[in-house]
Formats: sequence, structure tokens, C-alpha cells
Amino acid sequence: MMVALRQRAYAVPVLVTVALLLAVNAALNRSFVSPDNWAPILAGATPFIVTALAQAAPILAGGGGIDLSVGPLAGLVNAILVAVLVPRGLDGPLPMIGAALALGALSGLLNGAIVCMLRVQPIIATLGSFLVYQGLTLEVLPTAGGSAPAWLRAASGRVGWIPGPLLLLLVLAAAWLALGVTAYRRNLLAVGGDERAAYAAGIDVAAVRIIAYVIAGMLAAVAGLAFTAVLGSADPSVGVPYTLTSVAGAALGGLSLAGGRGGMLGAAAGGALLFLVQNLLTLAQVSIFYLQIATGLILLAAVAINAVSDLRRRRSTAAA
Amino acid sequence: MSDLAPMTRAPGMDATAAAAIPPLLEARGLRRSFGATIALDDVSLGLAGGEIHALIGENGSGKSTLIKMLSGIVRPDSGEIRCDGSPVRFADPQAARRAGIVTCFQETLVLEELSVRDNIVLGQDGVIRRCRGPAAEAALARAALAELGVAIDLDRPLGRLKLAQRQLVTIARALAGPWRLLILDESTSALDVEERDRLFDALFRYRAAGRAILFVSHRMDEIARIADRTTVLRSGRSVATLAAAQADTPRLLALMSGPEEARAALGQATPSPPTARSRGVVLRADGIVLRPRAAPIALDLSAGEILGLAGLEGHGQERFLDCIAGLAAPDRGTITGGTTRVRSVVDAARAGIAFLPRDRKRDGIFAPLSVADNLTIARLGRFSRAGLIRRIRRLEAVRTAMARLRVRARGPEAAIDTLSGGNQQKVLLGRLLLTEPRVLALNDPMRGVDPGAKHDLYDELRALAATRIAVLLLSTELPELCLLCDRVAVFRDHAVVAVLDRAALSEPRLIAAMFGHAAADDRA
Amino acid sequence: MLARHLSRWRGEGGGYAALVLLASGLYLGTAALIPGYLSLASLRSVLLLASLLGIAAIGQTLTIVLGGLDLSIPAVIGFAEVTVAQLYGQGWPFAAAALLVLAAALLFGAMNGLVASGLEVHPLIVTLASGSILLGAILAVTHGQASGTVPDWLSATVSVVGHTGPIPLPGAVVAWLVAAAGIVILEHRSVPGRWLYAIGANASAARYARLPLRRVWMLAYAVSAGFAALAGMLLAGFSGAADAEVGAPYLFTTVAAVVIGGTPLSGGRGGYGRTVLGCLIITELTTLLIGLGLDQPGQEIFLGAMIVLLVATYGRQTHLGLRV
Amino acid sequence: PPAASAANDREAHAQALQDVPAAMRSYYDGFWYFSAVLPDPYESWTPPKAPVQFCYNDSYQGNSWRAAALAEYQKLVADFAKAGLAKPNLIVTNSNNNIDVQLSQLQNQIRQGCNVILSIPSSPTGLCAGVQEAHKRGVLFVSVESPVFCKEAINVDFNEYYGGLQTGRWLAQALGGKGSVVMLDGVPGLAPTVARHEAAMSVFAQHPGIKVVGTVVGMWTPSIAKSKMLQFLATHPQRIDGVWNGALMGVAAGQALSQSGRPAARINGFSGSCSFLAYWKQNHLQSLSLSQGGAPALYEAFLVAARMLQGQKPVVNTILYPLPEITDANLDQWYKPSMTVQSNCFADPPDGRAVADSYFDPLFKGGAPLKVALQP
Ligand SMILES: Nc1ncnc2c1ncn2[C@@H]1O[C@H](COP(=O)(O)OP(=O)(O)OP(=O)(O)O)[C@@H](O)[C@H]1O
Ligand SMILES: Nc1ncnc2c1ncn2[C@@H]1O[C@H](COP(=O)(O)OP(=O)(O)OP(=O)(O)O)[C@@H](O)[C@H]1O
Ligand SMILES: [Mg+2]
Ligand SMILES: [Mg+2]
Repeated sequence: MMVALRQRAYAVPVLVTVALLLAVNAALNRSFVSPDNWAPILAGATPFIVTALAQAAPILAGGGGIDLSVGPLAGLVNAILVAVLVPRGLDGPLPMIGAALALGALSGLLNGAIVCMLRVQPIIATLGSFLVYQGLTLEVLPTAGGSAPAWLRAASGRVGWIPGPLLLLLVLAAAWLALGVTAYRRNLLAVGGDERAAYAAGIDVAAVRIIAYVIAGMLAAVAGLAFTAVLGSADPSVGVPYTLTSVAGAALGGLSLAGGRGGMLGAAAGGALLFLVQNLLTLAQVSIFYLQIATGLILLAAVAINAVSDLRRRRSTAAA
Repeated sequence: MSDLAPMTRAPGMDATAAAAIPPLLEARGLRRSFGATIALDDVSLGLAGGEIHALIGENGSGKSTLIKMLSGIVRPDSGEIRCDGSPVRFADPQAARRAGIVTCFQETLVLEELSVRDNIVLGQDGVIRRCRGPAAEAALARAALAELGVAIDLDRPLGRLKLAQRQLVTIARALAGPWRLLILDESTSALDVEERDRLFDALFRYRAAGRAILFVSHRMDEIARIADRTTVLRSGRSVATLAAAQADTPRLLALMSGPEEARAALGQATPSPPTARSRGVVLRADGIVLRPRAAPIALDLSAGEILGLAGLEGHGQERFLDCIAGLAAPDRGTITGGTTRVRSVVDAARAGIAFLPRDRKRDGIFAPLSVADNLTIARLGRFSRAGLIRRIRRLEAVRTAMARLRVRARGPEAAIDTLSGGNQQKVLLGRLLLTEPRVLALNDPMRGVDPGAKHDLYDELRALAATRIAVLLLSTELPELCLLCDRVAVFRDHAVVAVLDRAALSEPRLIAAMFGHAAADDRA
Repeated sequence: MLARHLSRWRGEGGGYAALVLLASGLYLGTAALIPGYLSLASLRSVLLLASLLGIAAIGQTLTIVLGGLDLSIPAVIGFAEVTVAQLYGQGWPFAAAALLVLAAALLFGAMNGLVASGLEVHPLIVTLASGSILLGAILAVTHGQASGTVPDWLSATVSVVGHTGPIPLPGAVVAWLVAAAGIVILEHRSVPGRWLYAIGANASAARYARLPLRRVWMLAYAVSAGFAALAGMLLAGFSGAADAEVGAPYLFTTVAAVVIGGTPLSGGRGGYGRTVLGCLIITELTTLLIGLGLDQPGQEIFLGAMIVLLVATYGRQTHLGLRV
Repeated sequence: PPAASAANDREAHAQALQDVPAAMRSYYDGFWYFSAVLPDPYESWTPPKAPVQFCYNDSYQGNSWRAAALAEYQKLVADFAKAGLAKPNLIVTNSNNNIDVQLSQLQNQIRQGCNVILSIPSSPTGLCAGVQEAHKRGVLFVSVESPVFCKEAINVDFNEYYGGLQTGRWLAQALGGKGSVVMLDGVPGLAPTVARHEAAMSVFAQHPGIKVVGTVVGMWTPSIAKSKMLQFLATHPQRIDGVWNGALMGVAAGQALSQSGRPAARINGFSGSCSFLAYWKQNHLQSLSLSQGGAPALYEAFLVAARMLQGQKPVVNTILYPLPEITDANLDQWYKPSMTVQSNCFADPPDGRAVADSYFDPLFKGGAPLKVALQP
């Protein structure tokens, strides 16, 4: 129990910040907390959270791990679902979710193989897939349009009494917890912490990393599904901006960009933080001319808080 | 506990029976080059169950490369490895592990963010499949540590452990799975005498149980004490394998480096001439309290004196040295270098105190940079005008330093990581000397340095002392302390319990003081 | 002597020789495929575009060698472009406007270095945030209505047909080549240059060697912002219009140019000489794809695939087994 | 190819067009390439009582076009507030081109009590969930120069397709029906890019002598357009007679041609940017540009909203108008000496309107006339 808590200590600053922002958001706008609004608010936050989760896996895997293709892949999935599957009548939950996940896994496999087998630096390997997916998206969907099937659009609202986006996040959390029971999460942190030590200890570094990229791909695909549900249509430009927000979200969540430190809880909180900041600045009617400045400052402040608490933690470690 | 069971087929087999069946592991004609460097030229070696087999050689002679080959990390260019008589090719360390070969590599490879338990069970699981639950993992880790006679809090992250404890964790990791051959690459270099003796006890038990151990060390006393057979590598070739009876130290040294230099290395047996201590105090530590309730420490260091710092791991000597270097602050007390009060690294620099950290690779060398850069980086201003380096001038200085320290490298432009450990250490010492220090604070500078190079470095330290540079030498090697130091301060429980001077200096006395005996009468 | 020089031409990120071969091979290959490409006009176009990228990528190289990354380059480019045009348009002397922009950029860059090294936060996130703040500040000041003018000589400097004295190349190209030579020399021969490599190679050892880490970080990021500002001012002359987003294309392309040149992101290796070739290769590659008549999606798909393929042929990282 | 959703609605489109007066239908030509024209979704809407809360849901604020539009909106709201018709504060959001953020901002604005939301969405489909919610809650949603596909919105726009036809026709005629043409496109994947391009291509297809030698993607950004154009010219040695410019990149194209040592080509303008007019004037070109400034665009959208607040009902959900043309003959009415090639403004129509206010009369039924005379 103590160990479990200590392992999540890195996420405390970001969780506190998120709680604070939730409170401020709620104070500024009562309707923010009304149950009616949970679904749309969560739906707005979901792409931020899920893409940050996607980015977290390769970052944790270390070795300069990063997946720049997260955003474009989510966009590509959105385009393929709406512009390829729906017109062919493949618009049921099974084919759509199945296709999205398969696409994500395939992409992750490719990225992982390029990084681990061809040993190309992750940032350049995934910059390659970034460009390829952006091109493919335009190929599939020259301009925005189409419409998502009713079931998917409905999923961005409520499923039964529970908001659809919340259900999605719960499923993802359960999946991550389940991975914690296996050896994978420890292997991931080991490989990210020091790949040479992990390799020498007998861990299959390449396999662990490839799986990290597969997780990233599949989560990016889930983000693509989420876009499709929220937008109700497809748009070739929707995914790309999420690459940078996903990296920022993961970093805000206390993950070390050098790998091996942090976890999905932090990444999710980091993604939520980005959403809440934008939401807050909108609510507070910050002049649009200052919006970007405010976003940047909050980003800096958040990483600074993280860094300071981390430095303190490391100091106390060193002293012991 | 069952996990710690040996994989040996015939435990307790006697030596004659062992000769009849193929050796447990055999290397034949191994070759490997890295670019222009030939790391292994022609190495053959046989390892039988029930033996402790020592592997010695100068820095860069290929010991670690051979070990990495046997462990599935480096692939041979040619030659073959046989396991139980049949040829094997280990694709990765996991494959070697499955064949029962477990290894502690020269570098302490640990994961600082993970707990001791996780570090020990690392590599036993599949990529996803986990073999045991948390409780069973803890039991396994505890048992492995118990083999070495240590108990460490299993939930502690490795980042909080000292080097020696980290080293023990890596050994425990090797012991945790089923194994037949244990390879230890300079694993004793970070251990103190007590920890080392417990490790040796364990090794003797394993030998008795019929398992094999391949043991690398630069400490000839250790070789003499535990090795059944010793294989000597020279310039990537296995030049001989000797049984314990034939393997006396002069002979081994001769095999390692050629007879000429061996004689030189043996020359080190003559201790330093005593230094006059009246030449003026250059460093004064006064009332230093290293941790609450520890006794205060008072030590003076005179110009030209070599003062040794000794103690079991974690008894404060390292922290004391850090305080001297301005890297840590004592709870109480003052450190004065010349006239400067040392409170920070900057003060230490101003006081002319140069510090050599213990971990050469992590804190010392700039890996792909050249020898010239590594030597001069801290004093580039001396060779530059208007921020531009004057190459000829710098080259001259580098050449001089390399010659003086007898650095063996392809040239000043050779990348530092192509040098052997001992030569890297010489370069680092050279870097310190360029800062023209009054005090050298050295944290275990001979760690992992071969006897020949050590001899060079000893000479160098003596020569420095002769030029009135004062040396603080923290070392885990007792013979070294006895050989070099004018005085040795022995630490126990974060206080100095004895200061032995030249006349009183001997290994048994050092050990006694370190263990807290004879403290009273020797206190200065 | 010769052997030593040759050995410098090999190296982890793929040899210089491979890069030179690739850059010239691409040029000749394109010329073989596309008649008319061999003309002086085409060569000058390619060089001009490479020079703009190259000047922007100076800082990216230095910060990557240091073990960091600078994602604020596009923002500084936009800032410089807008500010210099706006001030000059308001009647400031160009030199004064340029100096002000440069000073502001240097200060901004130094802040990046200070924050990143002081807090030990990954510079990726620091520069992402500071870039956003800088772009926001431009918006806040101009209220989105940036406009202005640039002197004619500046436009001539970035004009394909421009001459530099007797040299039949536009000033931007000449300036780039001079700057490149200077940077390469400083990397190897200046004191801060060697510190840069040492800190990038091993920050911990640098601390023990008492190298001025913070100053070097500030310097590298200041230089980065300074050259980004220069690129921004040149772009003001190049495109005519004042547009804060003008730097956007330089976000990933500068990183790609550095990495394609074979400088690894892990720091301590590589250098600007490689980036020069990386810039040429990227520019030639995108020109080739346009020349082949591919549509936009096709260009992106091919460019992505080519980047990975190229780096996979000569810029592979060493096997993990060799790093243990 | 027609946008997917428009195809679904093609029949509804044809049906709805019947309600547009025949004389104005040409301005709706080819619009279904872009989006569908549908019946008025606010048929049964009761306008809110004054003072009305006006809101602006913008997707980007980084250029002078958007800034001009915002300033115009602020001025109009201030005028309305003075007359007691509007609350004085205009609620503004900017999503930095992130459509998810824009959607959540829209939903926020609905919750904050906005009565009229003018919006420039960064995607024609992405806001639909919010638009539906607005419609359900009696909030008037009007898109400004970026029509959305959602049935519940009012779109006010010039017809992108019609603009492509205007410019394409001029270029074909200026080239005498023959020659090689380069297409200079805006941001790929955006509907205006596709609609303009397709329209111009449909014109060129009618002229067998005109050969389209390639498409250059200039992203509506001069620096990119110039770079790409230089690369295009470096690899295309043949003579270029004309460049069809899909907005904002005419000067870049002209400079790229002359700096590559190529003979001047015919280049059209599209948006009436000051920069292009100055270039036109200085180089004594023959050209044609449309005028598509931010302020007039917002004015026309506001005018439509204002009419609807008076109970007037549009005949269809999409109100289209033609853009004024700047020609060699009338250039001097638009060009001002203060304009330079580096200028970042848009030449506004002399009277601040894209079309006369009365242009809209046939497109509305019922209701009351405006209470205050709107002045741009
Ligand atoms: N990955 C590598 N790349 C290049 N050269 C290497 C590599 N690994 C080892 N070498 C070189 O091979 C030679 C043998 O090195 P090795 O580490 O095996 O020596 P060693 O006997 O273990 O030395 P030490 O006693 O210092 O540990 C050295 O010259 C070394 O520089
Ligand atoms: N386990 C290992 N330990 C040490 N070095 C290795 C290991 N695996 C490969 N190498 C070295 O790394 C280099 C490339 O190895 P690898 O075969 O993986 O690359 P590759 O390019 O995929 O080979 P190929 O083209 O033949 O498939 C070789 O020099 C090889 O010796
Ligand atoms: Mg292979
Ligand atoms: Mg070794």
C-alpha cells in the first residue's frame, strides 16, 4: 500500500492542480458541476486525456521515446471510420471499434519496429509516420464531412446513466491496472529507467518498447474514436494539434521525458489539466489576445511545480 | 527458496570426475573487434562445475568483452562457445540465463527508480507474463540477499542505496534465478572487506555445491585467496591458465604484462618514504560532525602529505570527503583550505581542492570526446585567447600530461571511451592536475585499475606529494593504503576512531580499527 | 594525419561521406529525372530555401548537442518577422529595429536556458511553453493586426536573383555559409564550444569538472533564439508580409534537418556541419517530390517514408548490446 | 468530389433551392460541392427580448482578417447596445484552430446565456453537437464565411465555389483561352480550398487550350507559397502563363516567377489584400481580385442575425452573396497609396459592404424592419 502510494507520488502536484482548477471552474460557473454537463465536459476532456495517455507509453519506455504520430493517427482513424467504413455500411460497433484498434495496433507495431529493429531515433521515426498519416488522411478524406453512426454519437452523451466518456476512461483505467498485475509495467519502467540495465538483466527491451508503441497506437485510435463520437463527423485537420498537447500533457503529469519515471495516472491528470486550463480561460473571458500567454504561463508554472517537488524528492533521496 | 536451487547435474562431483565430462562452459578461439580496436584476438577458456575460476588481465585486455560474450550481450566475430560440450549461440542475455549463466557486469547496472525487490527479480518474468505474486517475489529477494548475508529494506528505491549496496543487489539478482555459472566482473571493487568476505563465504558454498564461478578482479590478494584456477588475458589473448599452486602473484603479473613491467609492478611493494609533516597545514577540518550524535572529527592535512581515509562502507568516510570537496555540508564544524572557509564547491575550488568522484563513467569521463578534451576541459582558459583555443599550445600540454602520466592511447585525439579504465583514470587525474590544486581529494581512484596501471598511478601520487600537493585518498584497498599513505584515518559510525601513522600502519591494524576494535589505544 | 581525418568522416551518425554522397546524389538524381533542374536558377532556389532552414536550424543543432531541444524557434521567427517589419514600417531605422529584435531574442533564449537548466525541466516543455507565451505576446501587442514594411535591400538579400558583391548568390545564402563555417569552427575551437559538447556528453561529469553549466545552457539557447530571429528577419524580406505564424514550418523541419544530418538527440555528438547537409537533403527531397508532380498527400507520405528510410540506412543507433 | 454529407442531402438541397428567387440562384451555383442548402431551421424560433447577449465563437485570432472581423463585431454590438438592443459586452472565445476546444467553448457560451452566437468554425462538421444544442435552447447560431454542415445553423457566406468561378473565368479569358496554368491552393483538407479549386478547374476544363501543369500548396501563407513556388519552378522548366491563386498568395507567386527569371504570368487576386493591390498597382499588372475582407464578412452575417432578431425569416438556411470584383478599371477606388506589398490589411469596399443591404430583401420573409440603421 505504502509502495503503491509512493509510486504515485510523482503525480501529486498535478493532481492537486487539477483539483484546484476543477474548484475554480466550478466556482466561476455553477453549471459546470450540474450533472447535465458532465457528459459534454468529459467529452471535451477525453481527447486531451486519451492522447496524453497514448503519449505516456513511449515516453515511459525511454531511449528518447516519443510518438509524434499520436495526433495524426487519431485523425487518420477518424477519417477512415467516417469516410471508408461508414459509406460501406460497416458502421456497427464491432467493425468500427475493431478496425480502429487494429489500425492503432498496426501503426504502433510499425513505429515500434522502426524504432527497435531499424534503430531509428523515435522522434524521427514517428515524425515519418506523422507525415505519412497526415498524407493518408487527406487521401482518404480530402475535406471535412461525413457523419458518424448514431450509436457512436450517442456514446459521447450517456450510456445508460453513466456518461459515455467516463465509461471509456474507466475501461482504460481498468486495462492499465490489469497491466500492473502482469510483469509488463515493471518491465516498461525498467526499460525506460536504464535500457542497458534492463537488457543486461535479461529483459527483452525491444519487445517491451514495441508493445509501448502498440499501446500508444491503440490509445491514439481510441482518441480517434472519441473525436468521431464528439464531432459526429470526420475532419482531416482535427488530429494533428494533439501531438503537441499530448506531449505537454504527459510532461505536466510528472512523467520524465527521459523515461522510466511516472505513470498513466499522471498523464491522464496532465491531459485533464490542459483541458481545464482552456476551459477556465474561456469561462473567465480572458481576452483572446492573452489566452496564449496565459496557457504558456500556466504550463510553465505547472512544470515548475513538478520540477521543484521532484528536486526536493531527489534531494531527500540523495541525503538518505 | 526452491528458486535458489542449483542447476548443477552432479553436485559435489570431485575434480577427477569433472575432467572426464565436457566442461560446463567452454570458449574456443573467440575473436571480436570494435571498429579498429581488436578487443579479443584469440581467447579460449574452460569452466568446470565446482571451481572458482579467476580471470585477470590489464585494463583493456578484454576481460569484460569475453564476459559479455559468455553472457549473450556481445556476439563473437569468430570462435565458438560450447555449453556442456555442444556449441551455443546466445542471442541475448536471457538466452544465457536460460542456460544457467548469470552475470554481474563490471558496471553496476541497477534501476534507480525501482525498489530493491523489483531490481532483484528483474528479468525473471516474461515481457508480460509474471512468474510470482508480490509476496513470493519478496521472499525470493530476501533469500537472495540472505545468501550474501545482508538485509536491505526491499521497498527502498535503488536510488537511495550506496554503491556497495547496489553492487550487492546486482549479485542478488544473479543469484535469484536458477544458475550453474556465476560470473562476477570486478564485483568486489565496490565492496568493503566485510561485505567481500561474506561474498567469498557464499562463493565457497557454491563451489562446494558443484557450481562454477568466473571471477574477475584486479586485486591479486583476492585471486590468491579464492581462485582454483586462473586464466590470464593479455591484449585480447588468453596467454595461460594456471592452477592455484602455480599461480603466484609475480608469475601472474608477468603473464599479464610481460616480465619487464611486472617487475616494475612488483616494485610497488616498497612503501613511500615518510614525508615530513612539518611543512605547513594546507587543509584543516575542525569539529566536523557528520551526522547528529556522531563524534566530531578533527584532521589536519599538510602540504605533501598523503592522508588515507578508510572504513567499512557507509561509515562516513565518503561523506567526509564530500564535505572537503564542498559537495556536502557537515552538521557542524568548519573546513578551511589555506585561508578559505569551504562551504561550497566554489569555495573548494578557490581553496585549491580538486575532487575525483568515484564513479568514473557516470561522473568522470566525457564519453565520446577526445583525450585532449577530457584532459583540458576544466582549464580551457589556459590554452585560449579571446575564447578561441590555441591548438598547438593545448596539444603540447596534452602531450606532456599524457607522457608524464603514461597514458596509453592512440593519441590526443582518441576518443576517451576507447581507452582502458586505468588509462581513463590517468586522464582524469591529469585533468585535476591541470587545475594546479593544493589538495587532491580522491574517492577510490584505483577502483578497477589493473596492477600495472596502479603502479603508474602510485608513482604519480608520490611524485605529486613530493611537489607539496596534499592528497586525501579514500580507498577500499588496504594494501594500497598501507603502501601509499603517511597516515590513515579510520572511520567508524561517522567518526574517526583511529589515525594510524606510517609506523603503526598495517592491514591487520586497519581491519581491527574498521571493526571497532583497538579503537582506544590508536586514537591520535 | 590523413587517417585521422578520414576517421572523423565516419562516426556513429553515419559518415560525413555518406551525407555528402546523398546530398549530391539527390541533386544529380533529380537533375536526371527532371530536365532543367541543372540550371543556375534552380540551384540558387534550392540553396536559398536551404539557407533559411539552415539559419533556423543552427540553434536546434546547438541545443540538441547540449542534450536539449528548442521548440520555441518558430515563435522567435514569427516574433522577429513581425516586430522588425512593424518597427521599420513605423519609421524606425532598420538597424535599430534589428538590434532591438536581436537583443530581445537573446534575452528570451537566455531565459529558456536558465529555466530549463535551473529547474531541470526538459527543455522540450520549457520551450513549448515559452514559445506559446512569445507568440501570445505578439498577438497581445498587435491585436492580430501586424503589418509593416522591410527595406528593399533586405528583400534583395533573400531574393533568388540577388547577388552578394561579385558572388552570384543571394546574401542569405552567403550569410548562411559564412555562419556555418563560423559555427563549425567555434564548435571545435572555442571554449564554450567544447563545453557545449562536454555538457551534452555527460552533465554529471561536467558538474564535477565545475563547468559553467547554467551559463552554457543560457548561451546555447540565446544563440538559438538569436539565429531564429535572424531567420525571422530574413523571412520578413522573403515573404513581404508580417505574419506571426511564419515560423510554423520550422518546428519539426529543423529537428529533422539535425537528425538527418546524423546528430543524435542524446547529445554530445554531431554538429552543425552535419546539419548543413541535412538542410540540403531535406530541401532537395521536398523539391524532388514537388518536381515529381505528387499531390500534397503524396508528398507528405513520400517525405515521411523517405526520412525514415534515409536515417535507417546511415543514421542508425548502435545496438544496445554494444552500449552495455 | 462532393463532400460526403452534401451528397446525402443533395435532394434536400435541390428542394430548398426552389425557395431562392430564380435571379439569385446563380450565386448558389455549385455550392453543393461545398455544403447543402437546406430549409430555414429557425422557422418557429421566437427571437429573444432585447437586450440581447451577443457572442463570438472564433477559431483563430492571429491575423488581420480575423482582427478586422472582431473589431467590426465589437463596433456593431456597441451600436446596438447604445440603442438598448444588446448587452454591451461581447463574449469572445478563440480556440486556436482546435475544433474540440471550439466545441467545448461553444457549449460553454450556450450555458453562459448567449442569445446570438456568430462563429467562424475551424471545421464544417465539428461544431454540430453544439449547434444542435444551441438550436434546442433557442440560441441563434450564425456561421461567418465558413458554412457548417449542420442543419440547425444559419450560414452567411459568399459562395466559395462562385468565387472560384469568377477568378477562373477571368484567368481563362485573360490568357485568351490557352496557356499553361499553375494552381496555387490554400490549406488542404479545408472546404474553401477544395471548392475554389474545383470551380476554377471546371472553368479550365471548358478551355481545351488551357493546360494545368501542377498544383502548388501554398497554405494561404506567402512565405510557404513562395518557397513551394520556387521549388515548383526549379523543377518545371516550361513556360508558365498563368497562376490561379486561391487567395493571399498572388504576390508570392509573382515574386517567385520573377526571381526565377521567368516571364511575368497572369495572376489573379482572391481576397483583395492590400498587399496584392499594391503589387498590382506598382507593377502595372492586369488582374482581377475579389474583395473578401473580414469586416464586411462580419457585417453581412450580423445583418442577417439582426434581421432574424426582428422576426424576419430567411428563405433557406444559407445566405449567399457575390463578392465585389476589383478590376483594372476600378482599381483606383480600392487602392490607397498607403498600401504596400508588405501591408497586412484588406481593401474594404468603399461603403464597407460586400453587397447593398437591399440585396438580402428577396431572401427574407415577414418580420419587422431593422430598428437602427446598421452602419459598417
Ligand atoms: N563497445 C565497444 N566499442 C568499442 N570498443 C570497445 C567496446 N567494448 C570494449 N571495447 C574495447 O575493447 C578493449 C577491451 O575492453 P574490455 O572492457 O573487455 O577490457 P577489460 O579487460 O574488461 O578492461 P578493464 O580491466 O578496464 O575492465 C578495450 O580496448 C576497449 O576499449
Ligand atoms: N546482441 C548483440 N550484442 C552485441 N552486438 C550486437 C548484438 N546484436 C547485434 N549486434 C551488432 O550490431 C550490429 C548490427 O546487428 P544486427 O544484425 O541487429 O543489425 P542488422 O543491420 O539488422 O543486421 P542485418 O542487416 O544482417 O539484419 C552488428 O555489428 C552486430 O554485431
Ligand atoms: Mg538484423
Ligand atoms: Mg572490464
